[in-house]
Amino acid sequence: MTIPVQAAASSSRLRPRTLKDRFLANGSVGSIALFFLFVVALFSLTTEDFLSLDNVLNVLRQSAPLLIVATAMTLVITTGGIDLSVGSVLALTSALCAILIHAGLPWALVMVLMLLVGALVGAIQGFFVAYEGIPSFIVTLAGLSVIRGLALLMTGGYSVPIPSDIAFVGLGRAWILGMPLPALIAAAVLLVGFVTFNETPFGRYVTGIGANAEAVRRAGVNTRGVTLLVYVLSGSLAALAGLVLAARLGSGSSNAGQGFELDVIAAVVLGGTSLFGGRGTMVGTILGALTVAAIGNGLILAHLSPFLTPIVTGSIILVAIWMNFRIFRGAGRKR
Amino acid sequence: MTIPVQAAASSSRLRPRTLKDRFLANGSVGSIALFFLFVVALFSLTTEDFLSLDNVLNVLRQSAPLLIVATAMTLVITTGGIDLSVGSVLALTSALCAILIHAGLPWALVMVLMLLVGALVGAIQGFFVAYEGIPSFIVTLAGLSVIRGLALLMTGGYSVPIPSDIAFVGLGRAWILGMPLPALIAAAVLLVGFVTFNETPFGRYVTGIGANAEAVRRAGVNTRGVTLLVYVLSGSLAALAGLVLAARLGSGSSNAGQGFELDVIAAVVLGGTSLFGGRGTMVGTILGALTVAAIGNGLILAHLSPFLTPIVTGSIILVAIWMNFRIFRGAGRKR
Amino acid sequence: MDGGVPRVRMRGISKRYGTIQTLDDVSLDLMPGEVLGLVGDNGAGKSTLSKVLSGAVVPDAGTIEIDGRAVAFASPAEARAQHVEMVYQDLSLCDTVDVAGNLFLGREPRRRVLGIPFLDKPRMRADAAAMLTSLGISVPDITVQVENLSGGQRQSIAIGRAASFDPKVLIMDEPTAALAVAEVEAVLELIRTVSARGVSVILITHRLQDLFLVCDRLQVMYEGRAIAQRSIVDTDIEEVVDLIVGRKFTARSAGHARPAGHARSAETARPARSDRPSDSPGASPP
Amino acid sequence: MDGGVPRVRMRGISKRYGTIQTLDDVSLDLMPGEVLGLVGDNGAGKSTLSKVLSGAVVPDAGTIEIDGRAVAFASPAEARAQHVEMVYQDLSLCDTVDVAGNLFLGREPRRRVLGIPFLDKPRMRADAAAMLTSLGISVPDITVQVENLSGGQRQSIAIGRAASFDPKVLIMDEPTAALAVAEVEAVLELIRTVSARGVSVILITHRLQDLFLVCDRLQVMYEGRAIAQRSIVDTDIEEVVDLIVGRKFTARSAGHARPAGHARSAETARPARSDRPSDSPGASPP
Amino acid sequence: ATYAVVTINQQALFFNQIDDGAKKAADAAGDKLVVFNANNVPSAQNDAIETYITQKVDGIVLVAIDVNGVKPAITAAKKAGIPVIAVDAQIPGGDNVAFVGVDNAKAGEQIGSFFADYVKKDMGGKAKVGIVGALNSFIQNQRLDGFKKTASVAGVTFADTVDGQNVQDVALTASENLMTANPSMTAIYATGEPQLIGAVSAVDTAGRKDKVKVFGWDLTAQAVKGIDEGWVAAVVQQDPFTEGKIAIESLAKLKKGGTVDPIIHVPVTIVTKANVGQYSGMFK
Ligand SMILES: Nc1ncnc2c1ncn2[C@@H]1O[C@H](COP(=O)(O)OP(=O)(O)OP(=O)(O)O)[C@@H](O)[C@H]1O
Ligand SMILES: Nc1ncnc2c1ncn2[C@@H]1O[C@H](COP(=O)(O)OP(=O)(O)OP(=O)(O)O)[C@@H](O)[C@H]1O
Ligand SMILES: [Mg+2]
Ligand SMILES: [Mg+2]
Repeated sequence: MTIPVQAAASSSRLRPRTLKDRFLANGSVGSIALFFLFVVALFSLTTEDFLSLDNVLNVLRQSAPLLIVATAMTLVITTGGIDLSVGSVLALTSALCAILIHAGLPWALVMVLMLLVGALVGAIQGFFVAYEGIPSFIVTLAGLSVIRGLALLMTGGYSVPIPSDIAFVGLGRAWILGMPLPALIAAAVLLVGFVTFNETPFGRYVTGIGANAEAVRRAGVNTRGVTLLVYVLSGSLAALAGLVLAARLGSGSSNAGQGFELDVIAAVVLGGTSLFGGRGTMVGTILGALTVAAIGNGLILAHLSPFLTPIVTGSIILVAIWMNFRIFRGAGRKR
Repeated sequence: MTIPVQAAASSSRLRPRTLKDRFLANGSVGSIALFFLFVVALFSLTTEDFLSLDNVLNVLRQSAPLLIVATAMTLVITTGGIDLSVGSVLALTSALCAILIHAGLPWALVMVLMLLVGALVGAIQGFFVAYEGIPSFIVTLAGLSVIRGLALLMTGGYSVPIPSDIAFVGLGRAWILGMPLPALIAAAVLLVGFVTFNETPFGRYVTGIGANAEAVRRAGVNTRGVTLLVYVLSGSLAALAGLVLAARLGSGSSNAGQGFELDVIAAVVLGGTSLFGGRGTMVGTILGALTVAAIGNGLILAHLSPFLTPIVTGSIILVAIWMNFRIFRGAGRKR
Repeated sequence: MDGGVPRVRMRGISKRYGTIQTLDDVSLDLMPGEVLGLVGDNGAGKSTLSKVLSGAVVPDAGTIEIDGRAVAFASPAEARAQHVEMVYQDLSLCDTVDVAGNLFLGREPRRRVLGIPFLDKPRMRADAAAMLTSLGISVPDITVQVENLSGGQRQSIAIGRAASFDPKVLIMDEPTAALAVAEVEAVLELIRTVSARGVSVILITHRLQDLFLVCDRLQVMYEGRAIAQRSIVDTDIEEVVDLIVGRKFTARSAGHARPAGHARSAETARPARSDRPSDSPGASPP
Repeated sequence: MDGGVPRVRMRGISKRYGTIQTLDDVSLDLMPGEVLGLVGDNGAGKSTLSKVLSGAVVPDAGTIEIDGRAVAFASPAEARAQHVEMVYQDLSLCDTVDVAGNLFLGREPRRRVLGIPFLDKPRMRADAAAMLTSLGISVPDITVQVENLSGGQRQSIAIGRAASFDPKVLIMDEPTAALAVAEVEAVLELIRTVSARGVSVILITHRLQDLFLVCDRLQVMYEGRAIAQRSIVDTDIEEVVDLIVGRKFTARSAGHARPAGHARSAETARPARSDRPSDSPGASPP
Repeated sequence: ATYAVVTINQQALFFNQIDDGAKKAADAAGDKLVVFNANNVPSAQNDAIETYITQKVDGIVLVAIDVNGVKPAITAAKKAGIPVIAVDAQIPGGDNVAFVGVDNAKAGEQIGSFFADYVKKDMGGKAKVGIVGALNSFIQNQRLDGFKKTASVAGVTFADTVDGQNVQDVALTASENLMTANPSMTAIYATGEPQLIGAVSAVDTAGRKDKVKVFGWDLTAQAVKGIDEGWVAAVVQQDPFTEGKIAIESLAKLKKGGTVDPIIHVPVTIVTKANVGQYSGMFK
C-alpha cells in the first residue's frame, strides 16, 4: 500500500512494561499458577511423601487421561462450545478395545480402530454443531447418553479383562527413561496442542470463533470446518485416553470415566479458559488439571477422613480461586 | 420532551405479521413444542397406558422436582451463569429435613428452616459469583462438592427414614382435587416464575444481564444484587425440591439427586434457553422438562430393554431437535 | 462561564490501564445550560473521561463536584441518581431485549399489584413509540429485538434513552456517528432544546461542523491530557483541527473547504444559536 | 459509465427479514476504478445491500455479475476469493484477539515447517505496524486485544484489514464514523489512491461532504429501494439531502451552510479529484 | 500398623458398615485405619491404591468397582509387599491374598429359590416379577442373574428390568414407571439398597401394597417397616460389618506372619417377617 504516511503519534504516555504488568496481563494463568504452587506447598508441608519422586510420577501417570482430554476440551470451550460426551467416548473405546483384543484382533489394529471410532463420533457430533447449528450442549448431552449406552450394551454391564501379557498394556504401564509412558503421551499431546493453539492459523480461528464467529466467517474462513475439526480432535483424544486407561487398568468397562466430563471441564475452566468462548489458555489447562490431580492425591496422603474429602476439596478450590481473584481484580477475565 | 416531531417514515415495506411469522419468531419454543407433541404422539401410538390419566398424573408428580428447579435454573442460565450445585442442595435439604424431623422438630418449622438453608447456600454462592466475579461454573462446582459432602457427613451415609404418619409426607404424596400435590406445587412455582421472568423489572434485568451485563450496570441497575438474588432463588427452589422428594421417598439421603443438575440443565437448554445468556424462555423450560420426563416414562411403558434406553433416549432427542432446527433454520437462536 | 457554581467540576482526573496512562490530570468544567464540545484524536481519552463522569469508570485519582458538592461515583447508578445521563459510544444496548425494553432499561414504568412491581408494558410501548417519533426515528417494529436493527436505529435508541429521563447533565459520546442527515438534525435540535432548559451537555464528536452549530465552548484532548479550551466564538474549524492533530493540518473533509470561506462559516453558524440562552449560568434546570 | 464491462452488476436483489422487506428489487452498477457513494436514511438497506455483495448475506432473489461473469456468493469466503473486500459497519472484529491477529484474520502470513502451516508472527507484527502507520493510526500497543481499544482505533483496524489485501472491489460501510479528523483524511486519501489503481469502491457514509471529495457517482436508497442515481458533477449536497429524507429538508449540519455557498461547495470539491482517472472503465486492476 | 480401606462410595449403608467393622477391628488391635471413597469412579480406586503403595501402608482392603480394572494395582501392591484383601466383590484371577464376602451369584440364587417357594406357597403359584437393577454394577448383575436362574419356575413370568442407576430417586421414578407399564405385576426384585428404597417408596405411594410383593437386597428402615406390614416379603441382608472386621483381622494375621484362607465367605440372611425382629433395632 502506498498511501500518505503520517507519523504515528508519539507514545509519551506509555510506560515500560514491567514484570508485574506481564503477570497481570496473563491474569488467569498467573492466578492458577499461584494456586497450584499453594497446593503443592500445602501438601509438601502436611504430608511426607507428596514430593517424593515416586508420588510425583504416580500423579503424572494418573492424570494422563485428564491431561489428554483437557487439551482438546480447551479448544472446544474456546470456540464457545462444550463436549459432555468425552467420558462416554472414553468408556466406549476402553470397552470396545477390551472386547476386540479379547476377540483376538492384533492390538495395534485395535488402537487405530479405536482412534477412528473416536474421530467418527466426534465428527458426527461436530456435524450437528457446526453444520446444523444445534447447541453443542444438547448434541453432546445426547451423545453422552447414546455412547455410554452403546458401551453398556456391548459389555452387558460386565467388565472385560485385557490379558496383561500383551504389549498393549505397556501403553498404560510402561516406563521409558524413568518416566511413565502415559505421562509422556500426555506431554506430547499437550505440546502439540499448545503449538497448534498458539502458533497455527487453526488455533487462531478457534479463538476467533469463540470471540465472534460471524467476524471469522466474514473474514473468509471456513468456520464450520474448523468447528467440526475441533470436535473430531476431542473425540479422538477421548479415545486415546480410553486406550491409555484400559491399558493401565487391564480391563475395559462401560463404567469407566463416569463424571469424567465434569473433571475435564473443571480443569479447563480452573485454568482460566472462559466458558463463553474466545479466551483459552493451554498452560492454564495443564496447571488446572495438575491442581485437581494434586488435591486428590494430597488429601489421600494426608489421611483425611473420606467424609471430609469433598468438603475440603471444594473449599480449597473456592477459597484459593477467590484469593487469587482478589489479587488480580481488575485484570484478567471479565466474567 | 418537546422537540420537533418529524413524521416517522411510512412503513410501505412492512407486511402484516402472519401466524407463521409469530411461530418463527418464537423459534425455540415452537421447536420444543413440536418435539413434545411428537414424543407424546409417538408414545401414545406405541404404548397403551401413556395417555391414561393415571400415567399422566404420575409423570407430572415425578417431574415436579425437575420442574421446580428448572424454573430457577432458567433464570440462572439466562443471566449467563450456571448452577451445578442444585443436586447437592437437594440432597442436603432432603437429608437434613429427615434428620430434624427424626429428631422431633415440628415439620412446618423444618420446612421453613430448609428453605432458609437453601437460600443461604444460594446467597453464599451468589456472593462469589456476583460480588467477587468468579465464574459461576467454578463456584457451583466447588459448591456441588462441599454441599454433598456436608450431607454425607451429617447422615454418615445412612438413609434417614421419615415417619409416614406425619402430615409432612403429604407434600410428596397428597392429592388435592384429583391432582398430586407435588404437581400443584410445581405449577405454582412455574406460574410465579413465568410472571416474574416476563412481567417484572427483575426478570427484564435477568435477561439484560445475560445479554450485556455492562449495559445494564450502566443503566443504573444493581446488577450484582440481581445476580445474587437469582442464585438465592435457585438455592431455595432446590431446597423446596429436596423437601418434596424427601416427602415422596419417605426418607432423606445424601445419595438423592446425583446427576440431577445435568437433567435440569438439559431440560432448560432443550427448552431453548441459551447457555450464553440473554435468551431464556419459561414456557420452553416447562416443555423441555416434560419432554425429558415423558421420554423416560414412555420408554419403560414401551417395554424397551434397559440396555437400549440410553441409546434411544439420546437418539430421539438429537434427531427430533435436528428436524426442528431444519424447519426453523434462519429463525430462532443463533448459537 | 465565570461566576456561578459550575454544574460539573472535574479536577485532576487520572486513569491508567496497564502500561497506558489513558487520562493524565484532566480537568473539566461545565456550567448549567452550557454545551461543551469535547474533541480530540482517536484514543485521546474522551470516552474514558466521560465515563468517569457517568460513573462507568472509577478514576485512579481526581475529584468531581456536581453543583458545588463533592461526589464520588462508584457506579453508574450513583451518577444516574445525580441526573447524569450518558449516550455511550458502544451504545450499551442489550441485544436480546426489545426496543422498548432498552429505552426504559433501569427506569421501567411500573404498576404495583399487591405491592409487587410489574412492568407496565402497554405504557412502555406507547411511551417508546412517542420517544422515537420525537427523535425522528422510524423503527420497523417496536417489539423487535435491537440486535436486528440497523446501526443508525440502534444509535437512536441509545440517544432516546439518555435524553428522556430528565437529565441535569447529558453526555453524548459520538451520538451522531451512525445517523443519517435528518436524524443528525434532530439530535442537534434536541441538544439545543435541552440546553435551553438548563441541561448541561457534553458533546463528543468528530463531525467538527456540528460543534459550531450547538456548542458554547470546546475542550481539546490530546494523548490523555486536556490541552486547550476555546469559547466557540473565538475559534474556527481550522484551529480546532490543528489542535486535535497537534500540528498544522489541512482537512478538506472537516466540513468546510479551505482556505476560502472559513471566516464566514463561523459567522453563519453562530446566528443559529441566537434563539438559545447564551452561557447562562442562571438558567434554571427543568 | 456506459461502455465497458462493469466490475459489479447487481440486478433485482431482494431480501426479507420476517415482516420487513429490507431490500426490494435493488440494482447496482460499479465500474472499474469508480467510487460509488451509497447513501440513504437509517434503515434504508445500505448495509444489507453491501453485505449481499460481500457474501455475508444471501439474498432471496437477484443476480450478481463480477466482470461480466455471473457469481452467487454463498459465503464471504467466496466473495473474498473474487477480491471483494468489505469494512463492516459493526467492524466484525474478534475482541479477544490482538491487533495483528485481527488485521490478518483469514489471511495470516504462514511459514511452513514440515508442511504444517505455522503463523509467521514476527512478520505479522511488522506488517501490522506498517499497515497501521500507513493509515495514520496510532495504537498504543500492537499486542493489545482489540476489546481494549478506543472506538476509532477499532475502526481503523477494520479498514486496514479490508484495504490491505489487494481488493478489486472495496466496500466501506461508514468507515469514518468513529474517526478523528486526520484519520478521516487518511481514509479519503486511501480511497483516492486505490481507485486510481483501478479498484472499485463503494462508500457508504452519512458524512455527505466526504462524498463530494472522493465519489464519482451517488446512488440513493430509500426504504429498501434504489430510488436515484446522480453523477457527482450533476448534483449538490442539498439535492442529496432531499433525496435521502424523501422531501425538501434543510440540514445545516450537512457540511455546508445553506442557502448561501452551496454552488461553490460543489465547485471546490471537484478540483480535488482532478488528479485521479475519471470514470475510466479501462483502468487496469492492480 | 496402618491399613487402608478403598471403598466404592459412602452413600450406601452397606459400604459404611464395612468401614465400621474395619475400624472396630483396627481400634481393637491399636492399628490406624484410613478410608478412601472412590465415588463410583473405577480409575480413582487404582489411583488410591497406587498412592497407598507409595505411602507404604501395611495392607489394603478393597471393595472393587471394576473387578478387572483393579488387577494391575493389586499386582503392584503385591510386588511392593502389601497384601490386598478384596471385600464384597471377588477379583477374577487377581493377586489379592484373600476374598471376604458374600457369594453374590449364590446369594442371588438363594433369594431366587426363596422367591420360587414363596410364589408357590403364598401367591397361588403365579407371579409376574419386575426388576429394579443397577446395570453398571457388576455384583448387582450377578445378583440378578442368580435370581433369574432359580426363580424361573413354572408360573413365574418376568416383566421388564429397569435401571435404578444406584441412585434412589432415579430408582423411585423407574419403579413407578415399571408398575405403570406392567399393571398386572405382582412382585418386584431390587438388587441393591438404593433400588430397594426406590421400589419400596414406589409401591407405598402408589397404594399397591396389597398387590405387589417386594423382594430385594439390603435392609433399611422402610424395608423393615414393610416387612412388619407384610408387603415386603424378603430382603437379603449381608453382614458388611463382619466382612470389614474379618478383612482387617486377616491383614493383622498376615502381618504377624500367619496365613489366611483365600476365600472367606460371610453368609447372608434372608430377612422375613419371621426374623425381622433382630434387625429392627439397627434402624431406629
Ligand atoms: N479497558 C481498557 N483497557 C485498556 N486500555 C484501554 C481501556 N479503555 C481505554 N483504553 C485505552 O485508552 C485510550 C483512550 O481510549 P478512549 O476510548 O477514551 O479514547 P477516545 O478519545 O474516546 O477515542 P475515540 O475517538 O477513538 O473514541 C486508548 O488508547 C485505549 O486503548
Ligand atoms: N438480521 C436482521 N433481522 C431482521 N431485520 C433486519 C436484519 N438486518 C437488517 N434488518 C432490518 O432491515 C432494515 C435495513 O437495515 P440496514 O442495516 O441495511 O440499514 P442501513 O441502510 O445500513 O441503515 P444505517 O444507516 O442505520 O446503517 C432495518 O430496518 C433493519 O431493522
Ligand atoms: Mg471514544
Ligand atoms: Mg448500515
